[in-house]
Amino acid sequence: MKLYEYLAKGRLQAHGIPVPPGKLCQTADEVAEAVKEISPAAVKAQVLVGGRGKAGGIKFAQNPEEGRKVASEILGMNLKGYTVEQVYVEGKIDVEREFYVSVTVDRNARRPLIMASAHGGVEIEDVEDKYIVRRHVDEAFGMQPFLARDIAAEMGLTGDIQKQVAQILLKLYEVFRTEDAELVEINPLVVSQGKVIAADARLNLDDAALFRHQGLPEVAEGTPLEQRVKEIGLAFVELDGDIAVMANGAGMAMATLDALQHYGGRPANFLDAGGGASVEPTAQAMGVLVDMNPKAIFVNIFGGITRCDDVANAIVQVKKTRGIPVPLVVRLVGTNEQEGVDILRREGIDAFREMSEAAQKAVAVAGEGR
Amino acid sequence: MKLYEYLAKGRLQAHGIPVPPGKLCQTADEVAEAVKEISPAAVKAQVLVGGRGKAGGIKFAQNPEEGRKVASEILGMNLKGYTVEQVYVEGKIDVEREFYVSVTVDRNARRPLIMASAHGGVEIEDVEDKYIVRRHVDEAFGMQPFLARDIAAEMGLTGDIQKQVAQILLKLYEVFRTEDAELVEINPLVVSQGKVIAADARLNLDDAALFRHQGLPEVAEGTPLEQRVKEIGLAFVELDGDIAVMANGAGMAMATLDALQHYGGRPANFLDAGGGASVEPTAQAMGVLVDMNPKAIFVNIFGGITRCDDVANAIVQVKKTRGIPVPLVVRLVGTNEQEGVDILRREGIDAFREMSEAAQKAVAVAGEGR
Amino acid sequence: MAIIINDETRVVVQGMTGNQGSFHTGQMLLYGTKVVAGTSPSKAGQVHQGLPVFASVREAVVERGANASIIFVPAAGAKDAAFEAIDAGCSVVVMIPEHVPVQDSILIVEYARFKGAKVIGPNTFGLISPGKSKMGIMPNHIYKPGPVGLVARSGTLSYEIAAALTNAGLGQTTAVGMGGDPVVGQVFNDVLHEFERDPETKACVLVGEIGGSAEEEAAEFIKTMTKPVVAYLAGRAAPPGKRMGHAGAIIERGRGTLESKRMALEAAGATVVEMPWEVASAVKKLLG
Amino acid sequence: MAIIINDETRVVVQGMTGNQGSFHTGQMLLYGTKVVAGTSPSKAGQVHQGLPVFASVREAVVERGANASIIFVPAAGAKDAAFEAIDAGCSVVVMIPEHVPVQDSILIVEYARFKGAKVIGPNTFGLISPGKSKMGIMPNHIYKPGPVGLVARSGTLSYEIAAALTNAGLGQTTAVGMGGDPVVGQVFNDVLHEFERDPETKACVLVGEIGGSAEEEAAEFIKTMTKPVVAYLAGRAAPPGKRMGHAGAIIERGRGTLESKRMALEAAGATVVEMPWEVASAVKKLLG
Repeated sequence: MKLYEYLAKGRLQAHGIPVPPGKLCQTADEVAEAVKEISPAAVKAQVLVGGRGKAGGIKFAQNPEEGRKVASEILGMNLKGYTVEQVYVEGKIDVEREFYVSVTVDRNARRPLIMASAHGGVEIEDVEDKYIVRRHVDEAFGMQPFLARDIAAEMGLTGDIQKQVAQILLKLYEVFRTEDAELVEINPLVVSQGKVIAADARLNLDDAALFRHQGLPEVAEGTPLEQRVKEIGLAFVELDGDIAVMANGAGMAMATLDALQHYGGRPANFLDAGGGASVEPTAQAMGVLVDMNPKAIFVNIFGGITRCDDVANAIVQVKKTRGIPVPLVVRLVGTNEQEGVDILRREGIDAFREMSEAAQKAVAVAGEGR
Repeated sequence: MKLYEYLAKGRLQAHGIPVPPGKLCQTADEVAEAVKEISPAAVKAQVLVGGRGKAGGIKFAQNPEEGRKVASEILGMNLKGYTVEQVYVEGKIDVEREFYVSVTVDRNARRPLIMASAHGGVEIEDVEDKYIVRRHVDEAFGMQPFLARDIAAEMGLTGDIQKQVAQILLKLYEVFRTEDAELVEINPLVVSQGKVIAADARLNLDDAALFRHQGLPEVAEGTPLEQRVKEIGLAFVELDGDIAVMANGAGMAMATLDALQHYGGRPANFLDAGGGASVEPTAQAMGVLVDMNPKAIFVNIFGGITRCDDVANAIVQVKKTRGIPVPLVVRLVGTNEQEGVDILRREGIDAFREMSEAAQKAVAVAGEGR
Repeated sequence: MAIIINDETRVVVQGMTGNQGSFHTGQMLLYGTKVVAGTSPSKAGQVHQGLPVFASVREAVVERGANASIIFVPAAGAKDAAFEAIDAGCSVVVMIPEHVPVQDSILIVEYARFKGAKVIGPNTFGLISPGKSKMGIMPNHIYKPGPVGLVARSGTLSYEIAAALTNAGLGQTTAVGMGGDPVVGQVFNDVLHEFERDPETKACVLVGEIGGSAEEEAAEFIKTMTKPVVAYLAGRAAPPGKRMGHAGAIIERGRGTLESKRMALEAAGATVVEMPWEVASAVKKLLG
Repeated sequence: MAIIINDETRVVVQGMTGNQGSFHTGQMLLYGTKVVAGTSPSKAGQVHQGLPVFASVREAVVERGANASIIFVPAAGAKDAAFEAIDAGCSVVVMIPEHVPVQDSILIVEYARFKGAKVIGPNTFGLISPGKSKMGIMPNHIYKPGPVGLVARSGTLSYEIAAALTNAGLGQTTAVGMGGDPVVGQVFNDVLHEFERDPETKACVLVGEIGGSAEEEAAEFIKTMTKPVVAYLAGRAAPPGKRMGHAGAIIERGRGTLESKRMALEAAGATVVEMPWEVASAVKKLLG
């Protein structure tokens, strides 16, 4: 789960990392009120997209009137697909230097990775490799002060700024650990009047660990349809094609998309119906596919733990209760294959054995419907 | 540093371990007041010795009058050499079962060791080995819930009591770690009306780690003389013999005591004058030895980092400023040996080269003085 | 021969009395796996699936000689379960649960390294040495003994490929599920090392997907391998920034793309096929 | 030959610019130790004792090929210093400071094991392979090369014995200070293992003391040794419950007594002498 900037900064501050004073506001009046105390202020759209500044989501205000004005411009605006409902009014800071610091998980090393650079303020991908310091941490033993010192020194920092950055690195790692983060990033970490302070922050929490962190406000991610399928408990990603897809297993679902593309089709979605899903969730997932109003639906099942007869019954249930008004291609092999095939055949649905043939067929029928 | 019972229990409670309600009192009036709220109460002498109960240091009170009475009996009493200055008034608990749990450092395994037994209430040394559960913890990874469960089960506990003890074990380890303890022990850990609760507790902190734990009240340990030498910064232990001893290095000091004993002498103290002590502290230490009014003083120096001339000068300084009114035997070899020997000789003091001869001589002159 | 598990593997099932644990214990027993005990702190002392239920893995090790564990407990308890198994001396720990917090996985993997144990997963379908032992949730009937070593991130996709191999007469020495999470105990690299050393394995199949760079890392080792490797990679149709079901299957900041993996593997001498149904014939061709 | 350190040991001194660090760096250089650099975060870039001062051990390893570290920083910073040295790849870390918190020592020893480094101490006088390398604070003149391996808990007492050996014509392969703390990196056992493997060591001297049971543990190994061992144990006059200078030298709860150590060592075949001045002649007798 990605946290809004104001929440991320709140967590950093709780761990002792300096951040500018700020206040969350929902209305232009609240912003005007906030700017009375915080001035000059930056008024920042709270949406989970990068590049807010360039897109007009960050504006400045010297006084309450200006605050009201820029707030009314930002609140309600559409920023890369998201409607701005909240702004964060934050003390504008004089920036002398901009650094980059982050902690994330290095999948290969299977350890936390600290990245830092004295060239901050741009996306880290755009920083030359030689300007990035990368160091791992042994998680059981934790981050040690020497490592923070080392990193700050390797960034090329000296004196008091080096010390402040080293302190912040220690605390940043603490945030990473105690908040169960996948990523915590301060970019830019700025020097302002001799003090090092977090001007922007990203904090992505590990969804799998949210049970340890109660009381966080829900942040809705994904399209409305993605949010709906998430509630069923299945993995679903909306794509821009026209063939709706269901498969069992994440790898199998990806391979199914690949197969459609291979034959010239365009998948409308990724849907992992689960490694051993039973009739009810499978039927619900089928319902979502129908709602997408695709040119065709392609169901690709290798029955291992998943039983082919369960899948067949789910399809039949959807067909009978609400209808499947688009061409349906089913590939069904594995556990209880014959039972499944028979169930479908009674409803006039033919099932394929070979994934390749089925994918070709799905592309063909979608083409007819175009 | 050993903590008084009331302090130890305060730390346990801060980590979530149940303890009886209690109040620290200095006067009989305070005790009477406390017993109004806590009744029936145990009034417990706060001294750092075991076996308080048998020695009359723990008494019970049903009402304020009884509280006043037993308090006036305990306060001021001498308990194994310590004067009781404070008592802890604590809710008396009905004891159904008594367990033992502790965390300490296993020097050989170089890891924390958890010991637990369902046979508590007596010193753990008196419990048969087969009734003691011993398990180590990998400190970097910390104590895991399964281990607490395992230990509680191996203690022979079941059901809710097992669960409560497992919880307490997890918290006990937390106390051990966060308080930098050498030993944390609950004995007895009792079952009272279905609840598991710490009836007595020991918490010995690591002196070397006290810099991480500011604000703890000073607990004076050792004899007055030991406390005085501790302030000079030297290691000193009072013994019951009559030959005062100074040597450099802890092992050397021990060996010196052994040598005296070997020849039939009785050392009056252990004193490590340090591996590289200079004139001033050495002179101070000599002063302490003189104050002990022994039958003889034996100085045994192998000069490595320690310089023999420094030691000789320290001896001469004490001799000149305050006098050394008892026989003095010096063994002096190593760095700047000749200079040291010459300095002493000018003051009429002969120095030995061989430790064995010097020890024999010290025993002999002490015998003459008897 | 086989890798990691064989007919001397004695399995304790952590969380045996739950639905999933219970069902798959039955399946493993049917397959012939030497399941020797289960654990459940609340059902200790009972008998389940004809096996003793202990309160702890330690007891299963002491009483029944267990040397490997398979974990079916909920994700929140997975770390404790894995530590328990490793601490008790299990040399192989298979972690079926998905949604294990990634920082728990990091600590599990570090502890396993510290203690010299092998962790498979989490979020794995397990592993199987056909005809010898199965520790996992894969269907029993699709594997048979033979010369192919199979390692995959994903379950069903690997079943598809295993079944195709079997149908083509190509049995397997061992099929290993690496797991779909960003941090797992055994990566392609580790498993390929074992296959390279295993005298019965004649060819390897690697089933990868987008995300991370375990495939690129594997390519480094494949360069030095004497045995042929066929790879299939899923996710070429996946857009960047979207998690494709697995927590680990995501192209982020331009890393973890299929193209980078394909190029690395081909440069290392592996045969990379376009579609899953092309794997079996590619293996057949390489084995001659 | 020698154990742990030799003339290929390249030493970085952590805390070189402090009083103690500075003095002993000079002494080590005088002895011929290949000291290659020092560290001090606040004096990086300076030259001290003719050596470069770096901000980090890492730099000393990269720039000057350091492979061992000796630590002279205050006790409160000892853990960080030790972790830094181990992390930077030093395979030998000598910890001079006393009063290191015992839980820091536990973590240091655990980290060293994790990374395959050897920690000597804390609260040690260091170690010396006479004629080759000295990492420690012992006087330079009392050792000479020869066939005796010496391992001791305590500094001055071991100097006394080393000097007596040298005077008796018995030089040393290596003399190792185990350290006087309850938890130290290398115990008698570890060091005796190395002496047993070292072809030039013909006899071992163990200088122990009351407290703990490292001597008893060593006895278990001595049983299997081919080389003779002479032991002297300090503390027979020490009463229970009192710390004799060293944090580790205490008889507590009836454990760590001299008698238990003597009996264990004698049962293992070691020659246990009564007084320190008897060591040299006992060794001489055993070497024939």
